[in-house]
Amino acid sequence: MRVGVFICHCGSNIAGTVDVAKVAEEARKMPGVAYATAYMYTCSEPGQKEITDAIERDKLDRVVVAACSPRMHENTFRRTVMKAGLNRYFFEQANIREHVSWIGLDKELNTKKAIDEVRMAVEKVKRNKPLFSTSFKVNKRVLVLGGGVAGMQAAIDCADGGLEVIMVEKSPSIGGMMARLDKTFPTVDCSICILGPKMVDVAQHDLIKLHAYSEIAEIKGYVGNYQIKIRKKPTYVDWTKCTGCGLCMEKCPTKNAYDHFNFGAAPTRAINIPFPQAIPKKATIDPEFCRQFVKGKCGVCAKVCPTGAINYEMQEEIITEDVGAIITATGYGLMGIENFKEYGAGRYPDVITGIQYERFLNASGPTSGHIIRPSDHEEPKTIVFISCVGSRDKSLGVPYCSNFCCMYIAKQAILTKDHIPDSQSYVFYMDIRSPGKGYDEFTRRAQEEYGAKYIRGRVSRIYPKGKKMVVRGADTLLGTQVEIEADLVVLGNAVVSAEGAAQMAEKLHISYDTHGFYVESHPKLRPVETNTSGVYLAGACQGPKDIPASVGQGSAAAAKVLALFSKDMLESDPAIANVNINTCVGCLKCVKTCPFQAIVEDTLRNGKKVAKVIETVCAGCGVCTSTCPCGAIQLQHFTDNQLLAEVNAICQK
Amino acid sequence: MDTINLSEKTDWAFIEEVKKESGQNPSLCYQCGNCTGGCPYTQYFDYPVSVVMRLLQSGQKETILKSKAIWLCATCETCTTRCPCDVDVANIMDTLRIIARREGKVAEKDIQLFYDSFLDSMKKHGRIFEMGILMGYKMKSGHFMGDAELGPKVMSKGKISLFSKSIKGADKVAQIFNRFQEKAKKHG
Amino acid sequence: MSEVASKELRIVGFLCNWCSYGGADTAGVGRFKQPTDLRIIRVPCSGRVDPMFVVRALITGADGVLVSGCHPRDCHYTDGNFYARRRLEMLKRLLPFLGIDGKRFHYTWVSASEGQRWQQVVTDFTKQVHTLGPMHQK
Amino acid sequence: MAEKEYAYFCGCSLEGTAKEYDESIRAVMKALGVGLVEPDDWSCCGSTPAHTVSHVLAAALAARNLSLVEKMNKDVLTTPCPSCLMAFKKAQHGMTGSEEFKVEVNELLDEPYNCGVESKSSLQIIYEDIGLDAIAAKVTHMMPDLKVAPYYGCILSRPPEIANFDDPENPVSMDNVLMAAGVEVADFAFKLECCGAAFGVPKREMVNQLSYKVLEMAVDAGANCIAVACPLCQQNLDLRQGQVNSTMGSRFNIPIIYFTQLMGLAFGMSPKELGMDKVFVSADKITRRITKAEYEKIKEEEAAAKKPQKAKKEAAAEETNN
Repeated sequence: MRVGVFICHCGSNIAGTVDVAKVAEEARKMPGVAYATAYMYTCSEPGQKEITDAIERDKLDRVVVAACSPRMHENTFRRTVMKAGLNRYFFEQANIREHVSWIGLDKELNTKKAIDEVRMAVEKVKRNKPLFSTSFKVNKRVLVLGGGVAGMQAAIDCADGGLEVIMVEKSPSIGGMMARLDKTFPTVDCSICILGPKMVDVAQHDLIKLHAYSEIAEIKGYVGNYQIKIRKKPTYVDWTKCTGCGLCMEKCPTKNAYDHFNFGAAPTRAINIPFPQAIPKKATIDPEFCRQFVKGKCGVCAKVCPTGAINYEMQEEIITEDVGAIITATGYGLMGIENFKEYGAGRYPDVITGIQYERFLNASGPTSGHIIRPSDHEEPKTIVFISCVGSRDKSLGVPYCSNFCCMYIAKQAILTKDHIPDSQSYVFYMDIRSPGKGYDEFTRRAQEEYGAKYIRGRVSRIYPKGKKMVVRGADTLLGTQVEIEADLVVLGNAVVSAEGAAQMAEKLHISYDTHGFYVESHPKLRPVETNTSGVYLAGACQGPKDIPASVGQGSAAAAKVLALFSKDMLESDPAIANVNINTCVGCLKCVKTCPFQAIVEDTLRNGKKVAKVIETVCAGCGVCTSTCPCGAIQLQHFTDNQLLAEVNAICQK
Repeated sequence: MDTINLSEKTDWAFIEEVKKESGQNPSLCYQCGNCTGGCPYTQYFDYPVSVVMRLLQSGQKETILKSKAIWLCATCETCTTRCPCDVDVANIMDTLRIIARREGKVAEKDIQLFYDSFLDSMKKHGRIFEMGILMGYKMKSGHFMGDAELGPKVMSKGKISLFSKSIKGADKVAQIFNRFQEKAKKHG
Repeated sequence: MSEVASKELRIVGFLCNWCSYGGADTAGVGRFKQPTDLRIIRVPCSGRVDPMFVVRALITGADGVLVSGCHPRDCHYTDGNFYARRRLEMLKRLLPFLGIDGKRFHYTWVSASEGQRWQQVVTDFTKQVHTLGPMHQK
Repeated sequence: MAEKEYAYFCGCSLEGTAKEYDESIRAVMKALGVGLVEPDDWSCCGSTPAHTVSHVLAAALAARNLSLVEKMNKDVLTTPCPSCLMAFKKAQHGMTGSEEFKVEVNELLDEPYNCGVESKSSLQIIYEDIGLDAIAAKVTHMMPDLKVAPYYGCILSRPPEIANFDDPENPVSMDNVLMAAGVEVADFAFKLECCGAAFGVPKREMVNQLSYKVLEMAVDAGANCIAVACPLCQQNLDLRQGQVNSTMGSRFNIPIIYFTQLMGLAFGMSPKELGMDKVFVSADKITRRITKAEYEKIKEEEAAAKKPQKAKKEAAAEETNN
């Protein structure tokens, strides 16, 4: 066996704190190593040529690269060795950057550790077997989770590319947060005017099938072949009959139902269509408030509905869709303001959230576009906006910036002046974060042209005094305490992950961070991919994001799916479990433990019962291998032999 | 205002001293001003709390220790409660008072005198003897007439005793003070 | 060998590829400094870790073994880490019967984004193993 | 025999200027079946002044008392005074949080303190251990003229990590206790705003200005009485109310009453027993009492008078809807 070892300097990233020459020198002494060298950038073209040349020149049959994390470049080097004619599994990568040079301060200890890492990789690669992929057919349909602007963009791009799209939206209408906005920054475009056409595209596209008011019940399968169970929640209205005339809503006697679309800015009816441009424009009954459900009698909507669409007996329905890829665009949530007792939020009606204010500004909102103070419905003249309400607040577990509050507050200050010319807006801020194109100019305009007074400091307390709300905070530039007697206070409350984000991630087998935002494959270079192949991200489910960024990601995710589906067949990962029928005793413990039901019972021609792996279903976790009492089932590339060789390389040196 | 030469006038040792004695990290403060906004005493301070924090971050020892602000803080804990960075600001103010006292740089002499009378009474009697404190303070501060109108009011309700009364273990309490002073001397 | 180097102990880590190995990478990218005693073996899932690997390591030369996987319910393979938890908990209880201090073995969960947590886990466990001292005469 | 028994630390103020707080707490606790046992020969908690000298000294002065409680085999100490409470809680927090600190503190003490005592305010004991139902059951009298602003002071529930009681921004325990005692409570925004604390002697004007804000807000809230739980707050708002008026040109005449005094009045106790004569701004005019039965009868009559009006209104509303 002739192993070649290539140590990467990675510029000074590795060579700065690891003596790479010493590592190469020690590698040369390891049994089976025929060649070892150190190179500046092994992943560069000349660096890779160094490998292919050495394979040819020194007749190498195994390769170890000691460099960055295999999560970074394993595929690069596997392709390199393939080019030189080796099986791509005759390669191992030792991680001496993320796990060594970047975390250890002592060069001597780092070097010693790097040598160990190389020894482990050498011992493992010597036991590697050639593995070969098989091909399987791809189901070229894509599931889009969430009908906000990111999901809609992804769906339209996929469908325009000829793919069949299944869109699942949990609320009664698509449109997401953007449909609630009055205007968008920095252009002050009417939000629904630019979103509406996209919503219609989604509704009318031949290739897009929309399941509104639906949730994901179960996801099974793997890239190319997913089986999705969708739970269609009961709307208590037969949507095939509902024409969206709105008569039911007009006549509904329950006027205090919580309005989810308006974030409770004003109450709505128990049967309602969320907004005029809703798609689908169909009514839904909220059983939490509907008298028919709460008191057992009413039936007004059933009486007035001209098409007889009301059905109080409706049950949820589970339907199944098969797809080959999933785009997750489940959006974000907003932090509840009841955390802010010092602001009296939730107790004082004239302390509201940014999105509630947006609904007041909106012509199709609960006040038809008139700004009012909720307590007495009078027009406010002094309005205070507070940014970073919960954001950048470690004490509340939200250390991050919510990304777009600075911008929407500037927009709302501008719109306030348009609505009420004799009004005065104040904005409390810590830093103005406006790095987008035309953004900083926009926040300047709010101050220079619209006269919004920006106060650098946080608000500490809000309390009522007569009809006013006294806002007490600091102006740190003046270096003192300031007070404003406001008519209305608008809180820019923090962006948090969507409700149920963690549970959804668990269904999708993708990772999420401590705040519930989904984790991309690489923060810079793989921003819309996840570590689960076939599952992609778009929009604010990955982190707070404004509209252009969300739309960009929607298109990016669609491009990824189109690229994936450009082939009819996909190659399977050959690192799956394999049964040795000679040693298998047929206890079938593996069948019970396999998380994917990928192992079944099989009877050999001689009548012996053994376990059998279904290759396309096995995901390669290796739970079976550590379950098997006789070592008969082995996960390829991570066999007992290979892993113990690594253990020995550390413990028995 | 003077230019502060930060290369020369940053007292790094002082920052470390406060860090150690308070257990708080001043670098966590991002100067949002919430403490200043909520502080009931801002209008009486020469430097608002957030400025004290900033002075601390920049190691401006003299300015801080000579400030009135640290003595006018009543430890109402509003700043600590609301700090988004989880800094125990009141504890830092407390620590700054301790250091100012230790270095003999107290800017608010009356407040120190009042506290001293309080501690004297405690050391002498084991408990607080309100009349004693008041008289002690008046003698030391020279503010004889302050609150003079309240005296008769309080007397009439039988609320304040003219005569001191010590607890049995008053010497034990004095011992605590003595041991503390000995230890402080030993460690310089 | 320098004095510092001779003080280093042998700690073997089994890390699942999707969460903890990624978490260790994240810690590296963030330059979160850690003790250098740990040597990491990458496995697809913590459910792949056979308790025998741990025992073998401890008997043949390791002073401590650390296993880290995805947080419960966040497993890339649905519930591989539940199998891991069951087995490793059992192992922890059995180690004393083999004459091995249970504190030499630790299993935990670190996600790919938790670089700082990984730093803490490594630092704490290394400290713990160092208080126990070397297990083998070298 | 008392159903529950606590170690009780009244603190120096309650022996002097806040006698009525002590008297009313003892009376109310007795009525509620709670026994209070004072540690023998307790000493001053150290309060704010000790904290300007050293954290260790301050903790030691507090811990001397906690160690006395330990010797009594009690694990909960209750004190009515928030300042004493904070001194004990900070000592406990520091000593349990750091072994080094604990050693330093114990070096100053004759009898080491082993951190086995939890300190709770008397309000917390009444709210959590005794409970609202037990309070309501004891009520015999109502005070129909009374509307109270509950004033907690700065440190009963703050900082939350140390106080570990009620809400640090909008506490409700005293509100609920008073309501259980049948007292009408105003929605008061300055429950926690500082009254000027211990600066009354050296910084009189500052305290008067701060107290003014509290008094003003209480009057704005429609209250005719402020309920307090702190001897220092009481002193600043009551004894110094005349000073406030002369400094600020105001004409406040609002009684400042300990919440336990109000409880006692609702329990039918005599004003004398509760030390009602010891406050400076008299509460006699607003604490007119009638029996519960009388009160309920009046309410019934009022409701009966309103009914026809209400029915008419509803009918009118129904019509406009259709």
